[in-house]
Amino acid sequence: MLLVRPAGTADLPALMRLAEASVPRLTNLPAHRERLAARLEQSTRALAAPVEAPGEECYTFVLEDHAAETPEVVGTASLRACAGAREAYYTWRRETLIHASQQLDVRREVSILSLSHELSEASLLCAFSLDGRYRGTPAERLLRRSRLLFAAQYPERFRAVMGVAMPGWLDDQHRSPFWESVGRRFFARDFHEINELAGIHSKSFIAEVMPPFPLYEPLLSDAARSVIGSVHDGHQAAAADLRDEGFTDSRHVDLFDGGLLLEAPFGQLHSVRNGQWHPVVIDDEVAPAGHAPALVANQQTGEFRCMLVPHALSATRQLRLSTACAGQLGVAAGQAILAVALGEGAREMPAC
Amino acid sequence: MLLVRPAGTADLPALMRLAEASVPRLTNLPAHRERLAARLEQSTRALAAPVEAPGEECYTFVLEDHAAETPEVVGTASLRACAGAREAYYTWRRETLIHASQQLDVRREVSILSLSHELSEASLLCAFSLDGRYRGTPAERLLRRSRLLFAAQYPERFRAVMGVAMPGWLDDQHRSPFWESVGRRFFARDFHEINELAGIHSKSFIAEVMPPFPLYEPLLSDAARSVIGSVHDGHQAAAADLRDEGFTDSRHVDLFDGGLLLEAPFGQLHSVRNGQWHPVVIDDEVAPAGHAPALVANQQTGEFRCMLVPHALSATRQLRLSTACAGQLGVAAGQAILAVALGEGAREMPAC
Amino acid sequence: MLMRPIEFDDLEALQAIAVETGVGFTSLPDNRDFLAARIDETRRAFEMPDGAPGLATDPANYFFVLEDDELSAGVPRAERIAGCCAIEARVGLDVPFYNYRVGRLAQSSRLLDLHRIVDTLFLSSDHTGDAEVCSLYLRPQWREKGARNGTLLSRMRWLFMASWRERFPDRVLAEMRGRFDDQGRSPFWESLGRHFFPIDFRHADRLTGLGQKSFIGELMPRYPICTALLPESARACIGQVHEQTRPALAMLNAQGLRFEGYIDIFDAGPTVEAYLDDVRAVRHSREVEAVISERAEAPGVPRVLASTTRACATFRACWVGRGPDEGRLMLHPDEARRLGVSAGERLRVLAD
Amino acid sequence: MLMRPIEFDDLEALQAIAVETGVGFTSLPDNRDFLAARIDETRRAFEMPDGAPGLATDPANYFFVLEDDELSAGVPRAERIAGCCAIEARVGLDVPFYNYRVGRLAQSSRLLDLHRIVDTLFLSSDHTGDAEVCSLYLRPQWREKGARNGTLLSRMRWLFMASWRERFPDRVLAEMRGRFDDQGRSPFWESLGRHFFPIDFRHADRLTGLGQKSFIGELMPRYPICTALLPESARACIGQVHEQTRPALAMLNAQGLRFEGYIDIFDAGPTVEAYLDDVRAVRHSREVEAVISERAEAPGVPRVLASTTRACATFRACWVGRGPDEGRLMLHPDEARRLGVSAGERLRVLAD
Repeated sequence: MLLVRPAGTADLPALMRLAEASVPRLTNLPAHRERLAARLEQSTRALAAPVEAPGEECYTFVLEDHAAETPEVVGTASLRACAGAREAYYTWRRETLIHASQQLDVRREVSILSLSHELSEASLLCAFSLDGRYRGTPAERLLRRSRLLFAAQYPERFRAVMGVAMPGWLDDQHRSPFWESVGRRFFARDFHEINELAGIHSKSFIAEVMPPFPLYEPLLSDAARSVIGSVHDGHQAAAADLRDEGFTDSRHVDLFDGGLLLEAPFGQLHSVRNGQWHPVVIDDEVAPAGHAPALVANQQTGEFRCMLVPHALSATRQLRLSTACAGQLGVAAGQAILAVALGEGAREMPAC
Repeated sequence: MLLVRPAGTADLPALMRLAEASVPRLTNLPAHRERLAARLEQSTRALAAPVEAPGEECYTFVLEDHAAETPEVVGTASLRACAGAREAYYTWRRETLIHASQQLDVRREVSILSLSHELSEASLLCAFSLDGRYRGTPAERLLRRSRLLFAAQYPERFRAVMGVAMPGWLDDQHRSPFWESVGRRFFARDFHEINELAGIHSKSFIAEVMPPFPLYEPLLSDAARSVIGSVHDGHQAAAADLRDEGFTDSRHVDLFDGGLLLEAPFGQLHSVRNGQWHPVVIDDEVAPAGHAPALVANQQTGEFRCMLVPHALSATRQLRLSTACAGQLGVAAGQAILAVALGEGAREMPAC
Repeated sequence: MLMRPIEFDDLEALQAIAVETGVGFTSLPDNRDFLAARIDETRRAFEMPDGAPGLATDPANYFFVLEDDELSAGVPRAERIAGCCAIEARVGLDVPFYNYRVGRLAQSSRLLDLHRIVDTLFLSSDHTGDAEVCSLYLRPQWREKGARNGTLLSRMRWLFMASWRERFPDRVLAEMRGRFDDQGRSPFWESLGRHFFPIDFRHADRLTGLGQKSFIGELMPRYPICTALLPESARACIGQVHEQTRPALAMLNAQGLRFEGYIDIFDAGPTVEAYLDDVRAVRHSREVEAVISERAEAPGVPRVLASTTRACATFRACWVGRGPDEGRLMLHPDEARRLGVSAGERLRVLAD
Repeated sequence: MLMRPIEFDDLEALQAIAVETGVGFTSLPDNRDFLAARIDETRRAFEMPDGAPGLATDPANYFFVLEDDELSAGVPRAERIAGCCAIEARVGLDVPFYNYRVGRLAQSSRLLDLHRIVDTLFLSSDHTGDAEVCSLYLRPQWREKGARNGTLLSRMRWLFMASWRERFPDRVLAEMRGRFDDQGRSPFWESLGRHFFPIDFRHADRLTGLGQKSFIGELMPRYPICTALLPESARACIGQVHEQTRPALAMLNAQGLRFEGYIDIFDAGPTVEAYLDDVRAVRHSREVEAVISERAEAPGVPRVLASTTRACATFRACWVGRGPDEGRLMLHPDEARRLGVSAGERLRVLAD
């Protein structure tokens, strides 16, 4: 049985393990004990606080597998209320300029990358890491989307636009051609070093070091140009899944590796649009086979729980949950639960 | 009876009259005989050509009132396939920068206006002018949307995004505070003069004269700042109608007067999404009273016609048209016609 | 009156000057620790042996005081110090040195029949590594006209630099206080800096004086600013000096320092600059041999500037009452004592 | 050898030079009409009376030729012209004068322990209104070393400017050809200009020579460009001269003209510049009285440059074999004839 719940300080060792296992290493999930401890504390505080508008909160969740005797944390994912709450969230924004000459009677399109703070205004899905054994299984979709079910219940805690930065393409030696051609010239550091610094410390050094002028794409190396807006091979499936969820490719790419940023108006996300409230009815006879899977989440902030269950509705549109599931979700018969039926591509159904 | 049809060279006097009557004068509808004649010719040519991808075409339509013995042209509107087909289409794009200081422990949001060519990629609704007697009547919606019914039938002729520039706020003396604070400093011309030059000639002078750097809004006069993204009083109703149609406020404002630009993904426009094909059935018994109004358009490029008729469907979803209407539309019983039912705010129904 | 390097025992006097000059004199904040550190730093610079490695590349500050050595022996040391001045050997190596550079860009449009130059302020660190003459202050009781103490303070620095040429780079600059209005406000700051810095002018100025400048890089507008967009009151400050700074400017201009388009980012006061070898006092001063004779009238009018050349750390300069003759300068024994020279030593002198 | 203003009858010779210099010499295109217009323009400049209005503000081109007046009378005029040179009194008034300025911006980050200067190319017209020395060419058959014809061509311009000082502005510059590779390509152009201009280097250069420069404003990258993003081969060209241009650069450096960070936008060759009054030949040349005497050996070695001061339109300059003595310069009657001076006339002379 798989379960998503808010992370607590006790999850620190598991988070360290997951951070170290990420491929590629994630800027926003540094394998740095104090930093992760602070994040866990921040998340717990945010869940307990009566938040009325998105601010510096960052909510961290973990995925627990209850198959073994003691539940095991096998994944984590975070949701930042506001990408640029304190400091600007920098991206490159791709723009096309038209250079036309009457004298020569020509018209040329010139692509540029402009430093942008625009996504500072968005909420951010980030720090997703899943134990290798669970990749490609329904666990991945559960962990990824559980955050959206949380957000769907507390729109006042989030922004009108939600973004996700996909790790960009790296070569066999884990080098980023985009970094080699752009970032290295200004930051004088290796890609991984800067990624770590940005993850552990403030990113204010970006403003200190990057000139504010746009880059002309034609002046970049071919290798760098070819990976602008790319997605790391290990994250292609994730990108596809997010597009399914309603995310679209934005004009923005990551400042360091040129990776694609996906974005979506909050209200247009599948999980937000199609979530339905159902009263719970306990029914241990539900067979997964007969039903499409659904994500379900309870209504409690601090004790938030999200699971994947058969989308078994009674004739009066009550959600039929097994005793075990209801127990894990902390809901009793008659209480309301938020459910989102998963569409295509969600064939596999875990036992619950 | 009101009818929209493609404009021809014979409509030149009417166009001159409408151009002169626009309040405020429109950049894209200069009261300049040669320029308008060229536009009519360009439109006719575009309609006759087998266009496969949007280019330099600009389609011009007129609204005819057939109430009098000889039909009278009482309005015009155009649709540009590509805003920046030859030269860049310049706008100011509003952006927010975050200036944060660790030293002083502050975070400030700073608004800037960046010169942008982004809307060069969009199709553009433009040059809308309607005889004063018809303003606020259903004729206005007919003329405005007829272009969308045309576009809905020929998506290959248009871009994926459609934009409209709303004239910006002017004071009692028809002066633009935005122009006084920004444009005049660079162009050394009156607002109306530059508007006319831009309408009649190429706009390449913009690249020649405007420095490429963003403007910091805090450095502009209060009067100028207050009208960034504004809509001229005489065009508020139009803006509301366009929002009804699916347009949303963009981040872009007009280069000269700071007026708002509306934009919409082509496929999300009401007229594009909700258009339905119906076979025509001739029925002179249709009473307007019993039916919501609908825009209907025939399937012919060069002989394109669009009218407002009662949305009277038969049990088999045939559209019931009077002999007169069918005649004007150039359709016979059994032929298909595109119809879009108008929603709220379209109470008034002209006789047909 | 005697010019010499500052010593540790001058700390009292230095602090008295800091109190006296107040906030307007940013390089001398009233902060005992800061001032003590400053003396420590400058002593190290003076005591670096000629030919030491780093002499031609490292930052170094040479701080001088003007001592009234004609006061009776009973006057405390702190009350004998009449003024001070300094040379920063290389600016911008420790903390960034920012200026605005007023750049010009031709804007030319045949259609508009417009051909003009747009002035634009570019944030710049072009002077990084240049020398700066600074921190000049003469206490009011020593300002009587005939004594020429102000000229002594200003001009002796050129002799010092000429004698220890290898310690200085090719270019030298001086920053001049900008124009203020009757209420003591800087119109330039009111129109520009105020919008970006959440502190007042004096505070900003004080932090800069203390070398705490990171807020500038963090909060400064990073895009160039067209002066055409600034109000006339601010434009009128660009490159203009404070009323009281005119004599200092005239003195530097007479030496060949010129305004080359660089201004202070806060008050728009001009930077004047020159190649050190082109400075008149450097070009025209020359070395002569000291001859000591009772026959010289003592002390004589302040006519010719004489300075020692033997050791940097024991540098002395003062006025003498007569010019050199055929490679020799006659000194009265009192003058020789003041300069600490014995017969036959080389002096560098500059006649008016 | 005699320097004098060009005349209409020199058109044949000028065109021969244009053919000989080929495409590398952009200010002299092989175009008879253009050259005739150029002579016409320069004659008007020479013939403007001293004190005429506009003399100190209008553009004007002073074009000189070097005539071999020792050839036998039978040699056609076109074959007597050994070279040419020119002074543009004020650049950029008719058509924009563009350069890149290499600006420096400090980038400093405590966190990254990074403190460096980023060089950036800014499009600039800072030299608008300055004088330019240009169009210097010496035909191969007159290049024998001892004759010093190249020096005469280069240096006589300073004497001309010193004598008609009111016709010239404060600053003067010279543009130097940039570095090319063994295949005659400019690495700077290959890395930068090529991406923006749909023409080759020679074509761009030729258009510039003809004054048809609007394509530059239309197609140039308008945003500043960080040199760190350019390949090493392009960076290595910045401010560097063509192998063959070194002697010319050395000659200008010796006069005090310096590279101040401005480079050519196509080939990155340096602009060298100075304040006219600081130029050595201007500072050190002086007026003397002509004394004509058969006793002077004729023609003597080219030792001292002498030029006339009476009328601009009849200006002459040549080498004479001896220096002035106490305000007088002795001329052999042949030399006096060459200069067209009679005894007692004022000459401006410059000894080496």
